[in-house]
This record gives sequence, C-alpha cells and structure tokens, in this order.
Amino acid sequence: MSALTAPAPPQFQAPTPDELFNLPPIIPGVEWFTKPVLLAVLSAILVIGVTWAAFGNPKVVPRGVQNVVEYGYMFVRDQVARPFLGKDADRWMGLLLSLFFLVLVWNLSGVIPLAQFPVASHIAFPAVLAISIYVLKIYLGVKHQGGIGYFKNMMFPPGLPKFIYVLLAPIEFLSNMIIAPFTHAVRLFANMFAGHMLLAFFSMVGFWFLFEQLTPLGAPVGIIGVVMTIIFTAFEMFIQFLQAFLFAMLAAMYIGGALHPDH
Amino acid sequence: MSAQERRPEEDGRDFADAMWSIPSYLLAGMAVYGGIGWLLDRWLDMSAFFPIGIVLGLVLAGYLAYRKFSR
Amino acid sequence: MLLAAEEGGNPLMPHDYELVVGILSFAVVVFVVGRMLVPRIQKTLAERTDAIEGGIRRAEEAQAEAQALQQQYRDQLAEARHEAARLREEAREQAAQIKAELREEAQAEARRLVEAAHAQIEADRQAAFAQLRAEIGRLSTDLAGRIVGESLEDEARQSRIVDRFLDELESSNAQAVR
Amino acid sequence: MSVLAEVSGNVTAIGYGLAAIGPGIGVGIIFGQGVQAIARQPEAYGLIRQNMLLGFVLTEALALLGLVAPFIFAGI
Repeated sequence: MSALTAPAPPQFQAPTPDELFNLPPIIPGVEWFTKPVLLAVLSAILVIGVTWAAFGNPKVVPRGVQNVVEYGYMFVRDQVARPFLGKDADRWMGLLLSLFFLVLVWNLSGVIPLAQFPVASHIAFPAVLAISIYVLKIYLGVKHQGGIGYFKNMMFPPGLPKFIYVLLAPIEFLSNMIIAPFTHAVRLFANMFAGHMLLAFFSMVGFWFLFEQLTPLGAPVGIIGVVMTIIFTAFEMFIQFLQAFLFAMLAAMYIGGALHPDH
Repeated sequence: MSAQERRPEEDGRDFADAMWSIPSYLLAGMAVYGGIGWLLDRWLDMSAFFPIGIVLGLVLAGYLAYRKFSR
Repeated sequence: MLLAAEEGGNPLMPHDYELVVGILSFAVVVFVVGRMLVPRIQKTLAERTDAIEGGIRRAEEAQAEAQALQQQYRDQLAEARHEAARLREEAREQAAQIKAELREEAQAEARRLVEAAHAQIEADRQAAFAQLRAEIGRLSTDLAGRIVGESLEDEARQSRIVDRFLDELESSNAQAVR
Repeated sequence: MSVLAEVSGNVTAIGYGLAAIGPGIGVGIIFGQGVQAIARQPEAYGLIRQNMLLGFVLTEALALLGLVAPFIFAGI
C-alpha cells in the first residue's frame, strides 16, 4: 500500500506479495467476500454448469459440449485414473474428474481476462482439496489394510536390514503422514503464487514504462515487459494445466497406495 | 506384486511413485533428524547436533528411498 | 514456523472463510459432478462401447448367416442335381425294364400262337387219323362184303375187283390225306 | 538513500533461489540423459532406472540442503 504513495520522483515499484494477494473485500464491510472467494464460487458454478451441459443428458453419439468435456474425461481416465488405480479406476473417476476440473478452472482464472487471479494461489483452496484427499487416503488405508496393517505396511517396507527400521520408520511416517499432503497442497499453491507474481511483475513493467512514465529510455524496457507478459501468459497456461493434472495424479496415487499395499 | 512378472505400465507407475516420494522422504528425514539434533542442541546448549542431524537425516532418507524404489 | 517471518499476511496461513468456501464449493462439485454426472457419462460410454461392439457382432452374425444360407442353397442345388441324375437313371432303368417286359410278352405271345398252331395241327392230324382208320375199317368190311357177295368165280374177275378196290382206295386215300 | 541497490526482504530466500539452480540443472541432466539412455537401450531399463534414482536422490538432497543452509549457518 505504501508503494502507491511513493515520494516525489516516481519510481518503478515491483509488486509485493502483500498488495497482490491481500485483496480488499469487494463490498466494503463484508469481510469475507473477497475476489478469490467470488472466483472460487464462480469457478465451481462454471464447472458444474459446463459438466451439466455436457453430461446432463449424454448421447451415445456425442456432439457439441459433450465432445469437449468427454475429451477431458478421457484424459483423466487414461492418464490419471487407469495408470494408478487400474481396475478401480471407474469407481474413483467422479472424484478425480471433479478435482481435475475444479483445480483447472481455479488455476485458469489466473489468465482469464477480468478475473486474472488464480484462486489456487490462496492456500486455503488447495489445502481443502489436499486435506480431503488426505482424510480419504487414511480412511481407505485403514479400511482396506486394517488399522495396524496400514501403518505397518507404510512404516516398515520389506527388504531392509532389521536394525535400520528403527531409524527409518519415523522418516516413513513423517513423509507419508505430514510431508506428502503438505507438499500436495503447497506444490499447487506455490506454482500459482509464483506464476501470478511473475505475470503481475511483467505486466506492471509494461504498464509503468509505456503508459505511466513514457520516456525514450524506458520504452524498450516496457516493450520487453509486454512481450514477456505474453510469453509468460502462454507458459502460465501450460503450468496451470500441468498443475491441475499433477494434483489429480497425486490424488490418484495416494488413493491407489491406500487401496493396495505395494512394495 | 512380485518382481518377476511386471508389466511396463506398472514400471512407469512405480517410477512416478518414486519421483514423487523421494523429495518427501528427504524432507521428512531432514525434519526428523534435524529436529532431534535441534532439540539436543537446545538441551545441551550446543550447536553441532542440528547440522549433523540434517545430514544424517538426508543420508538415511536417501538410503531408504534408494533401497525401496530401486529393485 | 519456518516461513512465518514474512511481511503482512503470511500466504501460507489460510483464511478461515476461504476454507469454508473451498470446502463448500468442492463438496458441491464432487456431489454434482462426481456423484450425479460421471455415472451418467460412464453409462453412456459403456453403451457406446456396447453399440460399437454390438454392431461388429451383428455384422459378423449377418455374414455368418449369409454364408450359412449360401451353403444351404449350394447344398440344395447339389441335392437337386443328384436327384435329377437319380431320376434319369431310374427312368432309363424303367424304360429298359419295360422294353424287356414287352419283348418277353411278345415272345410269349408268339410262342403261344405257335403252340396253338401246333396243337391245332396235331388235333387235325389226330382227327384225320381217326377218320382214316374208321374209313379203312369200313372200306375193309365193304371190300370183304363185296368179295364175299360176288362169289369169286374166276380169277380174272377176282383180280379186277381187287384192282378196282385199290384204285378206289388210292383215290379216296389221296383225297383224305389232302 | 545513498545506496545504489538494496536487497529488501529475506536474503535467505535469494540464497535458496541460487542454491536451487544447481540441483535444478542437475536433475534436468539426470532425467534427460536417463531417458536418452533408456531410449537407446531399453533392455538396460532396470539398471538405468536404478542409477537415475540414485542420482536424483543425491541431487535432490543437495537442493534440500540449500533449503536449510540458513538455519545451519545461523546456528553456527
């Protein structure tokens, strides 16, 4: 906030995380109704609407929206569900497809004009998804492998010397129980956070040097900023898609690991 | 799952599994043994156990990941 | 703890209202998309797979049926040909049989006619023989009466009578034989 | 303001950023070469995979060591 009331010779100020991500409420006074909240709800409505338009009354011969969304379904089924869940894939497709579409739209809102804020860059949203998957993972693990069996399979992988289990079991436990869900959420959050910062930085460079303070020396810098903004927008779209895919893939991996104790 | 009859996609699945698990193992190893070292440091009023714990945790976690996933 | 020392609101600390909104929107999406819509599309996909596989199966069935029908026709044709050949053969056989029968019959008829003729001839001969015998007897008695009645006076007369008798006999005999 | 350039914020973040460059390149090289090796000799997949994992573990350990380096050096 202090950047806006800068001292007399106006200088370029790089955007700080605080001003980019601590947004004021849209309606003053309603503390909770901020831009990410609005976008999150809109994204959920959009996902439901598009999916309903496609799958509400599915035809054996697809046309229109159904074709497009079915392509997404095929992608999730063949790239995410089947490699990690095998024959259980169809049972979990509902969850994985919802996850994938929701995360994808939350991410893509970062490059959609007017929205231009990736919902997933507020950690609450990835955390909710990751915690849901975490709870589901533990529930499934205990249900399918038994309470003791689950932790035994997790903490004591076979094929290691006996004495070293004492040293390794805490690592396994911490890795599976705390680090994995944490990184699951933070990977998505951090990618969106950093991507949004990059985009904001380059677009601000372009805006500042071409519109606010147009000088012969600064103009090329501004042009570079605009070009980089375009390049990074394309790159961000790729990253956003990739992160949605990875999020769904990791969810499938955790579910698969809970269903079948391997190793 | 026996080691003899493995299909290619299962290999790929295991590999992806390993790729996503290894960083988390390393972090967990550092956290556990670094944390133990840090507590020892506080208790004994020293500063040597924390780095030792960090390195020990990394080595142990790396050993675990290597033994677990490379078969 | 590690990253707590950042300025302003820590981006790693979630806002509680955002958590609530996130949970709600995720739950609604999972319920609507995952529970209601995905089973529908799975059913449709299964139907599509079924339709494609069913189409292939139906085509195969139709082909098999056509082949079976063709085979059947071919079999029928072969059978018909066989039947025709058999009938022809039979007819030929029958014709030969009829011919043989007819010939047999004609031969029998001829034989019968010949036989009848022979019998007639024999009967005629018998009749003639019988008639001749009777005639000879009567003639003999006649002759004997004449000889006895004329009283055999002389030699010449006697021999004349015998000659005349033989002549008579000869002529009558020739008549009778003819 | 006599200083020409100043780094504001957390210096350790920059340190970690720098420390992450090396392992990043290393991981890229490991997987690039590993994939190439598998493409050239698919029959040696097991051995290549094992060595890829070992290299990945060691490189990643370096990256994570960079993450805690500030705390270590703050302690010493």
